[in-house]
Amino acid sequence: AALTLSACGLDDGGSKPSAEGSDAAAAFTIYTARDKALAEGVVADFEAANPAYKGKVTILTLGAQEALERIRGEKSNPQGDVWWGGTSQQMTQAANDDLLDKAPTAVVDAIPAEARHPEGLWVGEMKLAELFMINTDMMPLDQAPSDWDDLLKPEYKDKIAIRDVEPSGTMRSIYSAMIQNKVASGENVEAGYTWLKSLDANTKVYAANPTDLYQRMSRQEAPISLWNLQDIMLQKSGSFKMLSPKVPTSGAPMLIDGVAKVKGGPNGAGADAFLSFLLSNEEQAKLAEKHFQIPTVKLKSEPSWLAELNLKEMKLDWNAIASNETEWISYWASNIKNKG
Amino acid sequence: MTSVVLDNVTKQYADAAPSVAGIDLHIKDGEFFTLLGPSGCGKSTTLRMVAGFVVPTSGTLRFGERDVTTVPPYKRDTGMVFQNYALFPHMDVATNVAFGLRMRKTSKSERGQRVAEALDVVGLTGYGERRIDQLSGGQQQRVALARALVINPSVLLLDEPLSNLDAKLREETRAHIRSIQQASATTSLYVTHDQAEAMAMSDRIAVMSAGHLHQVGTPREVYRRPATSFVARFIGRSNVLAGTLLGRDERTHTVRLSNGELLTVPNTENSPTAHIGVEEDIAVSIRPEDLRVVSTGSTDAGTLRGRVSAVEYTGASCTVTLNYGETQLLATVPDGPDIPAVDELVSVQPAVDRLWSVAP
Amino acid sequence: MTSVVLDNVTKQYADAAPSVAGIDLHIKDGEFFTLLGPSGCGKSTTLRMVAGFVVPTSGTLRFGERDVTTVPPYKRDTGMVFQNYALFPHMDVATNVAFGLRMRKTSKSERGQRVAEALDVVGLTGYGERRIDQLSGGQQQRVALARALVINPSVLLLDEPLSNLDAKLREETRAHIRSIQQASATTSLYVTHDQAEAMAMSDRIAVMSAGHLHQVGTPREVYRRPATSFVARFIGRSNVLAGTLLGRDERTHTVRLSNGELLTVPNTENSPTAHIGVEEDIAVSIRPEDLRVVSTGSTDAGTLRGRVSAVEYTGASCTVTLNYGETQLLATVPDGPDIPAVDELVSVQPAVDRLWSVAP
Amino acid sequence: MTALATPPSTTTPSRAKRRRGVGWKGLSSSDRFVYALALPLVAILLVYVVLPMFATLFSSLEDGGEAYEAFGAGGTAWTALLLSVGISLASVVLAGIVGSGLAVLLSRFDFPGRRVLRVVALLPMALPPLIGALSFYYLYGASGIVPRFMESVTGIMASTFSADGVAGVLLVHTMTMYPYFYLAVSAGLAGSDASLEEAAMNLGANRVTMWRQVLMPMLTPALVSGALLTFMVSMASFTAPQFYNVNTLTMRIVAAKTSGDYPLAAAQSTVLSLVSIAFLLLMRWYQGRRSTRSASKGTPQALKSVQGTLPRTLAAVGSVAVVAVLAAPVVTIILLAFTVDGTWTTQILPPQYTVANFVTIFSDPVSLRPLLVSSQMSGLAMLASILVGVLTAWVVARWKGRGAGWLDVMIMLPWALPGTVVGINIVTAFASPTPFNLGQVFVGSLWILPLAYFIRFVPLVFRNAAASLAQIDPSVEEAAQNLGAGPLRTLRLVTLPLMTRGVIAGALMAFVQGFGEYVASVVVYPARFAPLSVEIYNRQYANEIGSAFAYGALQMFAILIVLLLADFLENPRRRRSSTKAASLTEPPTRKVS
Ligand SMILES: Nc1ncnc2c1ncn2[C@@H]1O[C@H](COP(=O)(O)OP(=O)(O)OP(=O)(O)O)[C@@H](O)[C@H]1O
Ligand SMILES: Nc1ncnc2c1ncn2[C@@H]1O[C@H](COP(=O)(O)OP(=O)(O)OP(=O)(O)O)[C@@H](O)[C@H]1O
Ligand SMILES: [Mg+2]
Ligand SMILES: [Mg+2]
Repeated sequence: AALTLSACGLDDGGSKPSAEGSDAAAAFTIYTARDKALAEGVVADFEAANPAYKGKVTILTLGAQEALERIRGEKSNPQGDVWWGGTSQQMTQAANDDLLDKAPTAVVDAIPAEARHPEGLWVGEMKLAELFMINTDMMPLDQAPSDWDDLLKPEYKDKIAIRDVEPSGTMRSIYSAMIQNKVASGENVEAGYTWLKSLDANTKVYAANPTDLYQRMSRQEAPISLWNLQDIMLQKSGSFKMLSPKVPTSGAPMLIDGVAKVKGGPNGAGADAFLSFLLSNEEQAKLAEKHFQIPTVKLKSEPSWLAELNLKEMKLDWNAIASNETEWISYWASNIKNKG
Repeated sequence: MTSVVLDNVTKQYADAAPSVAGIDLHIKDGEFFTLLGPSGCGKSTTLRMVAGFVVPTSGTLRFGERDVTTVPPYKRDTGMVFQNYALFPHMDVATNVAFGLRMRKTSKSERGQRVAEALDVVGLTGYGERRIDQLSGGQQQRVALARALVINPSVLLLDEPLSNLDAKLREETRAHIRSIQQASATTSLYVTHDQAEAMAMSDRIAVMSAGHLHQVGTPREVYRRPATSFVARFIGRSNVLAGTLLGRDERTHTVRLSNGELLTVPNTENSPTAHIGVEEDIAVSIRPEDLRVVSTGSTDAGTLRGRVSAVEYTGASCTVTLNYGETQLLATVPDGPDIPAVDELVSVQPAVDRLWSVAP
Repeated sequence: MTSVVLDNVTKQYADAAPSVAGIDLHIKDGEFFTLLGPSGCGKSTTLRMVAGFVVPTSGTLRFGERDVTTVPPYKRDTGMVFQNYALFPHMDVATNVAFGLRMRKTSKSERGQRVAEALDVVGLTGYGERRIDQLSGGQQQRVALARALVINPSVLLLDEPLSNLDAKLREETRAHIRSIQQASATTSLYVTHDQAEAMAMSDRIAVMSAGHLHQVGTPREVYRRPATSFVARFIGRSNVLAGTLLGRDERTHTVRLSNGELLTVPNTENSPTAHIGVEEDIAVSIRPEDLRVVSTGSTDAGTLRGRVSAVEYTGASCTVTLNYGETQLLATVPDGPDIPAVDELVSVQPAVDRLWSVAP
Repeated sequence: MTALATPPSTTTPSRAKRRRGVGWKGLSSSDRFVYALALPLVAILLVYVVLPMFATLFSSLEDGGEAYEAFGAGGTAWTALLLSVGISLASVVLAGIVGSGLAVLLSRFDFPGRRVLRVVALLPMALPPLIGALSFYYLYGASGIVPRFMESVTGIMASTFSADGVAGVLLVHTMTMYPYFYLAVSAGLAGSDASLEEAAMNLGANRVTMWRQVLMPMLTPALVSGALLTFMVSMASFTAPQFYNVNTLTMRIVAAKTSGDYPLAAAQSTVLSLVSIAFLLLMRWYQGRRSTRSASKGTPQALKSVQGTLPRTLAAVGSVAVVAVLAAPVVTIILLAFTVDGTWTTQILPPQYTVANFVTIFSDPVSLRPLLVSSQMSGLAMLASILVGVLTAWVVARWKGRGAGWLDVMIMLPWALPGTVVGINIVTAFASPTPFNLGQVFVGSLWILPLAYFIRFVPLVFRNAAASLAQIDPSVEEAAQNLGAGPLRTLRLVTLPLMTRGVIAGALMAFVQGFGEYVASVVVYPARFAPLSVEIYNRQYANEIGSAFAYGALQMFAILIVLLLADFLENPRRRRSSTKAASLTEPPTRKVS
């Protein structure tokens, strides 16, 4: 397509790498579901570390599901190089659809096997700890539920707000984890459903999206929610000071959030360079410190905020979860949601 | 079944000259009253004020004793045939006609019967289920007529309801309208530009021009004793000759035409020229059919002489146009061997008792 | 500036009877040709086929030698006045009239001038900037006329262009149309339901009924020698009396009317009743103006006797309706003291040379 | 000589008939022009609209149609479908009442301030999708302004006043979709034949009856247009059901996709669009049953607005009230644009205000870029939509015979599908050169945005144009042709100007919708050229609610300018010549005879 569109006030519309000298690194594009500020910070660091890429990295912020669909649509003519931010389920889907390429070997090797695709088609960047989010204005932390089963107590009826489950990769994982937890402890799936049904009975509202959830919490519609640690910490240090994390005593399920190289992207070399940089120990340490991230790579020292929390991981069989999630969640959607 | 009174009614659109300028009309109960006048003189506007679509700029409108000046149209019980038909395109013919009955909550069976009758009257039996856009222009007009007639309104308003019908159908339909009107004694206000129609149907006629009333009277009055030269010219064809009033007595006027010819014109009480003084301008009107072609060479006093400029064939007779000084004279000649040819010099003699003097 | 030929042209809408059923017409170059017929007989449909909006179901249409049956309307150079005007509501009067000139790339100055002239011809000078919806019905019709005239088309098509004008304006305008047409020798096809208009303007007239042609001829032929009883009745008023042909010679027919009365009727070459044999049904036509009221009591042979059922005043004369056996007779009586009264018994005598025999 | 014609006989007139077949030659020229014009249009629609949509159908059949089993009676998909249809029908009724009522108020009653109200009435259309839903939450949600205010006044729990669940969805739908009716009905009223109203009233119909029996049926094309657009868009609506947790079919589609079941998602999308298309065909059939073309002779006189002090006062009060309700979400957005993030917790109204949100936006050097991208891209799409939409409307209206319905379905198809589905289909179709896209790769170029907007919103122009056309008497087109204007010129000089209102209404909707388009944009937009909606989403996602709302306010401001511009463009003449207030809904002239 030789068609170019010049619009006033907008410079060069093509995102394709221009045929510049081969010595200079070519431009590449990142599709990211990460917080915009965070992503821009990382890219700035990357460009500082690799001056050849200065001004050549384009960030496209969009939801993880949109990123997946975009990559899927562009399969015959990929436009992006890096997909940054998506649950392991989403990443696995993409890998199965032959949309992803192997990350640099060094990167793959640095990640523990349970936190990446077996062949390195995607790698886990961080662990999302799922725990309780409490509005401390409404409910002091000591009155908040201390473990998962406490959520079902009658005193918490209509005190819980949940980010709607079905369209959210994260929430799907948490709910599946609760069922898997029952199964692992010797009970059956039915017990898991019963547990979720009781939770539904206590749930006041399902929020449409994360922002909606924060709004409802901050506006005191409900004091308790289930959410991931990083986002809680980011809100707490941002405008929603009243929101605090609380770690369930039996532990928090840890989800993997990954990053991948798009297969056949315009500039694979740039993608490799970026992945290597992103998953480097230094950058991850920085993200951990500044952005409350729990890296998959082993850090030399745990960030101070994390140490304070005494976070305990709930051990789960994530493969079992992945293979049952669809069935469980659609059962939940049609038989449990709003029926408890 | 009510009289209609217009009291000094004026309608002025925006910044133009008034379309209707302070007219007074008293249409009697059960009367068939016609508004006649040239295109754009304000006939439709007057009718639309009676129907209630146009609110007079000033003046009052009464139905009987009831002041209806600002009563909404749907509370006036008038039946109107619109100049542009205004049929409902989303309804078929029968539903159009039945509309007014439905508004009056007539029972279904009666409705069906009355609609059938009305369609029969206008010669559209069997067209009940046609769509409006499948009708010819004249057929549409007849549907409009049926729709207004079927409701037996207390005032019937007709805006050129026959203009798209052929002569034969028009005559039939006007006879129908007239007989329906007489049977029900419905007060009717009829707008037409066709003087023959007006003459044949009306109890009384009002002649309008540029928003003003020129004359109100029975057909014969208006035709025989026009009040102004405008009326004389407008109602049928007429020869209007300008002149000066030389003198008058109780029974006659003497008029000198502009070419010096003298004419003796009958005078009556209430003559519309009573206000014209001696030596003032006056005009004399004579109908073409009252001008007899006397001979091709006669120069008798009282005859008018001119050269034939055109001969028009109209079926029953011919109309001969003579150049007479500055003006033209029309004379009707029965069809036959005596029709003068173009360019021939002929004399015509007015029937003396048919001369009539009018304001110039 | 071209002849128009319709060769066995038929138009049938969907499953109805054909609106135009195989008609042949040859309109000569420069001729003023009129289609006359009752409402719904197919006049507009014929005109619209000539204009190119309706494609004939079968048959050919030629302008001169050129087969235009399927030529698009905008390549036919016809100027048309639509029965429903079809004015462009988003343009003012002058722009409407100028439209055709703009399409012909006439220079701006010439355009302005010709538009002004055309508006003048139809008496709308000064209305150029009016919006269409601010005009009266007759004024709209005149704009439609001006719009068609101004382009000097090679074929002029007029669909009842004067139906909404008053008698006076209509006569003026028809004289205008006629003189423009004659000056430019534009072939014109005129649709009207008004026989007087057709008579006064046309070189030839075609009389249609229910999609068929009944007669094509000059106004006088059509009026005096109608081919069928339909034509006799439709063109002007006529008395058509049913009877049986008793015998014929070269110059006369002898006819026995249904009530036994015998009439001697002139016969000509090419008589439309030539195919009717002795003892077969025939009809005799006589115009009201050719029936003279002879006396209130005469019983002479050759007079017809009946009781007056209605007297209608039409200005110049009165029309008297007599009950004559099963049928009614119309007779025209000059206005005057001799007008018979309703219910009087009168005899009327036909002008013998005006009797005419027609197919029943 | 008397040319004697054969006396009429009842038998068929003549044997020697050359019957014209239905072939090309037997068509009148205007028919031929219609068919000739239809060819390129069909090609454009096929390549750019229809074929891309087939991707959905194909992927739904990937596993051999198994996915359709989900629609078995009693299944989740089946109940979701029923719910979607129910909600859509209710939305049509509610939006129809509000939109038509408002159109009548604002075009048939004359009162001070009517002009302003007309523009305000269009603002809800400008609500940015996500922010729009949020503003409803802040207004009517459990902790919204209205319920909290009611609580403080009555002491009854706020949540009893809040709109939730299906009611909430219907609230949002009504408030955001009534413009489809409002604009179409306004245009229809402007083109209606005033003498018909007079005839009805003369026959004894009071105003209400006249409306019900004459005007409403005459407005059928406008109402059908509004109903179609509303029905389809609410079938495809996602934000509102998601926000109020109503399990509609669109929710199922998203869920299916999140769980990776793409064939199921595609099957559900296909069923959804089939339902919409069925509705479309139903409406077409309904509209085709009646003629709404004025059959009057000549051009009827212009209708004046309703006079009289009482009706005018009532209308004014009513309109102000209605508009207050309609403008409330807009006001809420502006309010939030000036609110300090996180401070508004339990109060009725935000406690702290700031301009910081705007400062943040404007201190970013490229902050205006999203605004420029959105305005230019949707402007471009609007132009293309006008061209294709109007021509297609004309072809469909003048087409005799069967094909018209297909064209109609073809062009409406994208409107019947959820936005994401459309977006993904476009990406799939234009990612690499194939014969089906004429070798055009739009993915990655700036062209993809206007293309996506064009595909999604051309139905808006089409429907509105079609509604206006249905009122125009074809005889004016004939008059133009008779005067020597070829079909194209006739279209340009006569038909188009008479359709202006409908076209402007449709174009406005298309532009405004394109301006705020998110769901398809986010899957197609080229890197570096994020449209405004994506920017808003990102801010909102990053929980910078304040600056998201600030962007939203900017967007509405931009759209307001466009509305005013359109209003001006439409009546420049009136402005000079008449004292009467002129606007979007004022007839400059009557549509035809
Ligand atoms: N589109 C149509 N579909 C079906 N029938 C039609 C259509 N148009 C006209 N007709 C029928 O064809 C016949 C002839 O119509 P046409 O308009 O030619 O009549 P006309 O002679 O011009 O009558 P008028 O003097 O009333 O205008 C009528 O019976 C009419 O109902
Ligand atoms: N809405 C309007 N705005 C301005 N002028 C108008 C309006 N309606 C009518 N007029 C003018 O008022 C005058 C009278 O119009 P009206 O319709 O009453 O005429 P009419 O006597 O019925 O004529 P016709 O016989 O041609 O129908 C005309 O000059 C017309 O142009
Ligand atoms: Mg009038
Ligand atoms: Mg006709």
